[in-house]
Amino acid sequence: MSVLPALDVGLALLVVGVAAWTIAARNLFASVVGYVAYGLLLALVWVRLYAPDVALTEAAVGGGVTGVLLVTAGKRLDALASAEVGVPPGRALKILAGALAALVAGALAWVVLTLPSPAPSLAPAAAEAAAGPGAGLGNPITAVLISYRSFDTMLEKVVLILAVLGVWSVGADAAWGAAPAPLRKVRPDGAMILLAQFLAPVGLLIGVHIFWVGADAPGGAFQGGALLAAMGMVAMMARLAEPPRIDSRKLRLALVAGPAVFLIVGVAGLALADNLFAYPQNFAKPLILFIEAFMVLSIAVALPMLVCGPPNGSPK
Amino acid sequence: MTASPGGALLVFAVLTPVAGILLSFALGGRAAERITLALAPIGLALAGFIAFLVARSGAPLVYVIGGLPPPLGIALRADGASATMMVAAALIVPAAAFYARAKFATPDGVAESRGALTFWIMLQAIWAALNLIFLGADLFNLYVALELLTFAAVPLVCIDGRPETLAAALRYLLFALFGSISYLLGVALLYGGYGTLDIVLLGERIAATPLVWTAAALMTAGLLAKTALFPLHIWLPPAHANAPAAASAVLSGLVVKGSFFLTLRLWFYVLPALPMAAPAAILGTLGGCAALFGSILALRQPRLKLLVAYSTVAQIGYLFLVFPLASAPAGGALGWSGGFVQVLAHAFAKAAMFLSAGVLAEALGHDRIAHFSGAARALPLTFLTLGLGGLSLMGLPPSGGFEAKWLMLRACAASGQWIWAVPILGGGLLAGGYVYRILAPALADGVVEVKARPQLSRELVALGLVGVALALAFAPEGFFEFIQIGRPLAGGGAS
Amino acid sequence: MKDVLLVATLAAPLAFLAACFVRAWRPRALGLQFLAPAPGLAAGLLGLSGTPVSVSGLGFALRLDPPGALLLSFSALLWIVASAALWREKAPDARFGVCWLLTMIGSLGVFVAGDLVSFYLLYALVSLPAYGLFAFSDDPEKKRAGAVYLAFALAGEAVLLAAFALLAAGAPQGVGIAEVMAALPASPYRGAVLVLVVAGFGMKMGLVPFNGWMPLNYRAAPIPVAAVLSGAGVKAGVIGLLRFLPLGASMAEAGEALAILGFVTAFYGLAVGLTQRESKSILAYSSISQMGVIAAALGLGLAAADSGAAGDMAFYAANHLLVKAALFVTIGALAARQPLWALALAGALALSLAGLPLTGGALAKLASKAQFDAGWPKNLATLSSIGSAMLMTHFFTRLVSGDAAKDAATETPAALARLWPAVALGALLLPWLFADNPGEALKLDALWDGLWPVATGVALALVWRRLSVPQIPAGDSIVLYERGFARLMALGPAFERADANLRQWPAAGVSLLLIVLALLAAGLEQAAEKVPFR
Amino acid sequence: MTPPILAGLVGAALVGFGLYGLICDPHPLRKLLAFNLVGSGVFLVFGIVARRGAAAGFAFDPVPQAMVITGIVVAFAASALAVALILRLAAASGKVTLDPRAWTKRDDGGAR
Amino acid sequence: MSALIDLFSVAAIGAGLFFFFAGTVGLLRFPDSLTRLHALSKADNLGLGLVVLGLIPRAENPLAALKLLVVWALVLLSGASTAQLIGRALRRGRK
Repeated sequence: MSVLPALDVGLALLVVGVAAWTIAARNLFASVVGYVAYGLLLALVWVRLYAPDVALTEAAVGGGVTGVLLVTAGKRLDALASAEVGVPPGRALKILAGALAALVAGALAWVVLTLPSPAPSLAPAAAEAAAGPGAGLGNPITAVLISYRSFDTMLEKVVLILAVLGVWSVGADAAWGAAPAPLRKVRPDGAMILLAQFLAPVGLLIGVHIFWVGADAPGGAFQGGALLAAMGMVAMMARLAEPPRIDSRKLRLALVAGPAVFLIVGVAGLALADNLFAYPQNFAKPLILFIEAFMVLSIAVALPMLVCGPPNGSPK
Repeated sequence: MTASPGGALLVFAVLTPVAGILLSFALGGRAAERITLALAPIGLALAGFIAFLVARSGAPLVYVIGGLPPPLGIALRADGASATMMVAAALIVPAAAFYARAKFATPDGVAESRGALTFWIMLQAIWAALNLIFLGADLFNLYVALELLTFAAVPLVCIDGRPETLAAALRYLLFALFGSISYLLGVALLYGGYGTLDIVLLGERIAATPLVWTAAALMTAGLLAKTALFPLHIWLPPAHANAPAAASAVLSGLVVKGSFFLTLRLWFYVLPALPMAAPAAILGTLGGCAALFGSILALRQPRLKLLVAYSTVAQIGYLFLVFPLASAPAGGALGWSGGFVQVLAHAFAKAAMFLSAGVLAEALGHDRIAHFSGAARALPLTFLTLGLGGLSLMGLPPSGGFEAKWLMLRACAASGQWIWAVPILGGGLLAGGYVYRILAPALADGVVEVKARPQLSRELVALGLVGVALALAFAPEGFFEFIQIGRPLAGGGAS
Repeated sequence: MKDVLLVATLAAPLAFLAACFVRAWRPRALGLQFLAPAPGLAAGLLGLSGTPVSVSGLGFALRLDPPGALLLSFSALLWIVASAALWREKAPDARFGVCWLLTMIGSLGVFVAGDLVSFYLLYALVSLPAYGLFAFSDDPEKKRAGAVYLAFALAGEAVLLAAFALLAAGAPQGVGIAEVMAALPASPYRGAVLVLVVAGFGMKMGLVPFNGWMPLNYRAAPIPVAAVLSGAGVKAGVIGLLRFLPLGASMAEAGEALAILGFVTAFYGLAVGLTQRESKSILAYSSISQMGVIAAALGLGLAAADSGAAGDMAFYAANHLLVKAALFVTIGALAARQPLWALALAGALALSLAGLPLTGGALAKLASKAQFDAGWPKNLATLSSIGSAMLMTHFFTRLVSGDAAKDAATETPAALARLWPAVALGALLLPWLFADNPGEALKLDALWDGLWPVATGVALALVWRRLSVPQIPAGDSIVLYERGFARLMALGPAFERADANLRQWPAAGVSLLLIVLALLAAGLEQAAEKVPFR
Repeated sequence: MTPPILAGLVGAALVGFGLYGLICDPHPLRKLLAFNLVGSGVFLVFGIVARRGAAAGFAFDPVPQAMVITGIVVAFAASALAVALILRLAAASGKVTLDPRAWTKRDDGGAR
Repeated sequence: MSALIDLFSVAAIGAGLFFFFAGTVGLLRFPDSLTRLHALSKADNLGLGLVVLGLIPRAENPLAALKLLVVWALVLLSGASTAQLIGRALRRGRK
């Protein structure tokens, strides 16, 4: 199979080319579109790096949700046609910046190419731990995320909540409590509605599937949640669903459910397994699935709320 | 690595404010304020108890999360330095919270308001993030903590929604992201080189290779961007000067210290094997320039809050002198102590000064220094606080600022690094200049119109904070031994 | 007993200060302030003889030795008189009162500070709060004087901090003044310490070229404030030199350099003082000149490894303390009425500074004899006596001519004016009680030695009156400094522009990358250096 | 060329392009795009490290991959916050420039 | 049998690739957006269908084959809908 290396090189060139286009494009919207394409291509690179979990995440978030976020932002900015932008730096500064960026990139490339061999790895340790603390999980990444480095994962969900609150906080005082503006201003037409009606249920199913198999196969809470979030956004774009009011108790509970359950189970670990964020040997897998279920919920709600933006309109 | 008795407290020090955030967010409205205020004594008790345990055992306190030791798992570790910083945070954050009660109360008649909910939750988030930064022993975990800190700090800057503050917040966010991605790149390289991100393990394994140098350069630069060390102070003055006073106090007093603390961790704990003379000289030079440049600009600001913000730029500069001073073979312990006393003295003095600036702006309806004539008679307590804070900034006794300068100068002398005495002394003189600019007109004979009498309790909160900054001058010998607990021996020796 | 009094020296004024912060107690605390220096006076009197006493605690150490005790007693006395007179009628002003007490604490404290940190703290107290005694005002002249004063005070603090850090670095065993001074002769930083110490305390004493703030300060200050600052305040610089010059160690070149600096200051002060018209300015320049004499004597003592110079100069300074304070009061007391006896008393007081026989000044002159024993120092010292007599006669004639100080009468408390004869007599006679061997001064040759320079000076001064010499602006070199400072301030906008440019996003981004690359290059360079050795 | 090496070069190139865009492009939204480019370059470095760490029956080292997933979430959250700020800034002032001089012309000493 | 299946696969995938190629040529060569859209959506839907058809016999189990079909169906759905949306947007833009 000598095609594969050639394909790899082609893919690499394509990714770099699209990235360069994203930076060089004259027009804001063109560069946003370039970035969305870039996100999808990058997912392929991740597949080639034997990272299906990351590929899933990158496709869903890098290409999908971020794409919607940026396209929406680009459109809303265009609507404010008068938005004045600062002046670009002069030619000398550009050349200097380019040279320095190239130097840093060169240094990085050199270091990456001369990484030590044999490479240090925690894979053996993870394999060993899979019998213990990671009990019953066939997907080592899920084990890392929910068990070995659970503290990171929980805090990252808190970051997500802070980001949601941060996004809400830039809204107007008078609008507090209201729902964010819908993703599309105009009522969509048949095609969009049809797409949403077909795609959303299927996507929902796939999202839950990805979460469910995540314990043993590529997939997991984040990937599943991101897919669900994307489906929710498709529905919103078709105006089949509207963003909820931000003071809705259900919304708030859904957002905190993931980290809160994680935290409670983690603290309970002190009683059940003698250690904070440890799981009792026999219940590890069900407990992990339990936590992940709530994480899926929180992620699936948080991502669309981040895209929707601050509350808009009147609170009553 | 095994857990020490009482180590679970470390996790609770982080989890308590995290639980506060989640509860506040779920319950909304007035609950957020009540929860934050209720957290204050708990947080202080936790920090105090952790400090007590560290002092009693004379060794760092360690907890392994989930019972799975590094490299696969994550540990938390409290040494003298982290315990000290935690106590400082546990004093300043509640003080800011108490001060902010009037401004960020949820108004009557609404269940929840934008400013109040944001402020109270973000304040708790800053606390959680800082505690994690002080305790974290895993570089990626610390990355998450840094991001938590940034995400909490940015909305506080633009909480009043004026376009200037939005621009300041945006600039802060983008530059901070620039910094965090640089840091993260370094983390990736270190993992690629050593297969672990645990600070202790890395400290044992690392050797001076190009990979390590690259990682160190990237991580350091990223952290400097977040600390706003000159010439990366692009975001600090507008952000700190435009945020509400209580937020500015926390941002200037504590938040920039978070990334500074990580820079210290990086060089003295992760990279002790690297010969440090050259990078320390670079950091010291930047710090020295910051001390002089920031002070000169502070001399020229028309508004009190901008002046105080530029003074932060200058004072951050002093902090970085700790790198050449504490890594020197002679006088390293003096330099380390001096650096920490400077961190603490500035944290308390600057928080107090921002709170006072807030009181003053509300009382006078403006904070233009040119119109201060006679203000000290109208607001004696506030100007007393500003004056005492200024005393510490100038490095005059009796104040923590003096203690810091005294230790640092002795470290300069002991290690023969005279050059660092120039910014230390010159910056002090310039600080004298800008403090004079505030106080001299205020103490003159003019008459100002007071629009609203300040609340005594708020003035006393600020005065209390500045009192701590002064009390540092009387720190007993044991305190200096305490902040040395768990400090690896000076950088550069091993290779 | 002595140690209790030693602590009380600081504790008593501190207690008054604390009382000022309670609104209800404030008027009484301010009114009874004259009691605050009393323990200091007692401690000073008891400490005049016997071995030094030390007390330490809370990280501070206090120590009293005979030279310090002499200055302490005279300072305390001055503070008692000034406070008693001042607060009898002055309306309680919290700003002023607090600054007064803080200055008092510092002024008394520097004489008893036993370690570097305490000394530094108390020295800062005697320097900085004094700003509030004359400069809390919108009056441009006072604001200028205040700013100049503060600039010199802060610069002095910075220089001293560096000096003290070096002293501490040379003495690993502790930061007690006795310890660091014992270690100084062997310290590698000896030379640097000496330069910094002279520069730092020189700023307080008004040694050339740091002399310009003094005339501005005394002109702006009301009479009682000028009295305590010129009397007690400036002596903080003297005690600093006494404490921190390694007088027992032989350092010939350094000592001679200091002596030359001292004489330059002495004659410079006389020369500029003679061109002044305003009586407060004349007194300021006289102070500058006298401090020059002290510095010169200490320099010669240093060169000769004469540790006795400390005691001698303490006495010289103590005499100056009383006389100069009394002279300031004289300006106020004689502004309204000038009876003949008062003029005689004032004349004697003025000429005491030149060493007029039978006055305290004669004793002071005698005390400096050991240093100015022979050769050029002796001639220069005599010359400076003549000059002093000239200057003081000039002062006296300005005083008598009445247009000396317009508001001198109003700013002198009536009680102080009434008390003036006692003050003046005290200043003339008190030194006799404290001199080692007053009999020496009554010998015939001593009397003659004292008399002829004074007479010559008076005669020259009368000639000088006929000449019309252009006036040098008060503060002389300050005018130049201010011009330089203004030029520095003009750089401000350039810094602002630089800041605005640096805070442009592209500049900041480029800086970030430059920092990355600089750190990387620094590291790799070090790595490259290491390779051959591995 | 094996995928890790190739990906390393791609990652470095992405970081380079991203840094340039982050510095030179005046529009904050495009700075955000550039930030995301740098971010994905950094994640690729993690990916290479993970791939090189293949051992013990795993085709990759799971720890760095898990970190990438966490990192992507954080980067997305940051992007969302930045977009919200940009939009609000544009709506409130009609400007989206980051130039400090655009915001300091008016002297405001008003109370906060 | 297996040779036959291989032949079928090669033929179907080859035909699919041809349609992809044709669609891409259309995308590059056609004069305006509507015609480009026409070329792209038709060719891609058919091309992908043929590729999926060629891969189905090679699937390990029926579930995998089903997945392939679902993939095709989803692409059909989204391709058709987006083509519609773009078309309408273009028409609105022309007005």
